[in-house]
Amino acid sequence: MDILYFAWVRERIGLPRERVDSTAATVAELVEELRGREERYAVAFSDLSALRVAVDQELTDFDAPLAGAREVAFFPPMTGG
Amino acid sequence: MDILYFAWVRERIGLPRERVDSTAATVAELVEELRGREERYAVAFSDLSALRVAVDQELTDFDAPLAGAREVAFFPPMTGG
Amino acid sequence: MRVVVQEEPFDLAAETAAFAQGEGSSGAIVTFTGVVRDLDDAPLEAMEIEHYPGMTEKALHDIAAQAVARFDLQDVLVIHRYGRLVPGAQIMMVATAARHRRSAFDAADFLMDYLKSRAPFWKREITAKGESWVAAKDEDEAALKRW
Amino acid sequence: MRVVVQEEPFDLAAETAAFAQGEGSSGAIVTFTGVVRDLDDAPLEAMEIEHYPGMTEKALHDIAAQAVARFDLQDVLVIHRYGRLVPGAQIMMVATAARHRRSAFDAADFLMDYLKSRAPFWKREITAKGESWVAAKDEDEAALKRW
Repeated sequence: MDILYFAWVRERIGLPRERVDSTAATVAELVEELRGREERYAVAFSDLSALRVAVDQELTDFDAPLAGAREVAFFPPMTGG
Repeated sequence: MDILYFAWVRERIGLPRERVDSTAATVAELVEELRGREERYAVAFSDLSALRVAVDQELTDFDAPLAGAREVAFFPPMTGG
Repeated sequence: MRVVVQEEPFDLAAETAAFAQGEGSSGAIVTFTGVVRDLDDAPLEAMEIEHYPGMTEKALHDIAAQAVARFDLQDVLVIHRYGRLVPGAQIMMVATAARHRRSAFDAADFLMDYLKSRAPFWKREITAKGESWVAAKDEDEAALKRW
Repeated sequence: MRVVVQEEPFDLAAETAAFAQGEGSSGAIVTFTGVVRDLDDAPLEAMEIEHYPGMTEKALHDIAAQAVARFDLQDVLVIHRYGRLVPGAQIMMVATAARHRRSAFDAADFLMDYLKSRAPFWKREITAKGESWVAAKDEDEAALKRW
């Protein structure tokens, strides 16, 4: 599955996207796996209330299931317009 | 003083403007004078709630004073925009 | 601030470009354009707009100045036509520029409410069945109470 | 319905004219244009807008379609830029066409609220003092509850 990072999440993790093999059943489980990897992930994911997530380019919640998902993106609240 | 009529008030009275010598102290008194002239005036001014008035090009009320007024206009509620 | 009352068509593109051009320091620009459209129940041949020369210009200036003061606008444009207009023709436009989005939107909305009930224009609709003056709606008068 | 996501500037005048041209049957056309402006406390050198290619287009289409259905629009246009923009540059525009004024205004307002918090764009402000990501405001999220 592809994991994408945008804005300051991208900057803290240090890359815009990466390929991850994961058996996480939900976004929250995936976040737990990522947090356990390295300090920069733990920092980026330290406060989930400051983050938003999209699964296959649809905004969703951290308890969303990942079955069949091809692309998960993490980013701060959007500031368009 | 010049009296101007617009929209259906103009049509009912049959002219767009006329010069009137009047000693009316208020718009309401002027309306009474005009009503007394001819049937077409009585018809045009039969329902004041359907009319608006401007004195010297400022919207005002029927009890507005006419001292010094040069131009009084009667018309239906406006439909701009 | 610019207020125009004219019989001729106006150039929406050129007016919009010129307005936006002068407003580099604003964050938000809103335009509203009114277009003559067919009636709900019958095709319209034309709309004729009568106005009160002299008072119209004063009323529009006054309404525009109120909008600038009330919504802290950086600029405002009001164009309103009179005379005979056919369906599809542009009747009028307003443009507002402000630092913040809410001000620009509210000011345009305010201008439209006031133009509708406080500027001396009267619309007459001409259809195959006849002609009639457009009646003011109670809701238009009520809309002014929002401000 | 037209949705455009691009790095290049757009031509506000031409877009507005083309949109209005296609909308002879609408009574009301509203446009909103967002312009990069200086900050309240410091001159801005540039604003950089990052986005999520693929999701951005889908989100904008979805928001535009919601606006059409909800406000009975006859047409809608959304243009949003990304990349590096300098003060005075136009960031985005929306245009709405409806038979009635209220629908056109409300739809433009709705689109802006949703673009602000639901389209995947992130703004970064660059000043002489440094760079920082623009933080989302609680009021922007709260604004969605109006609809």
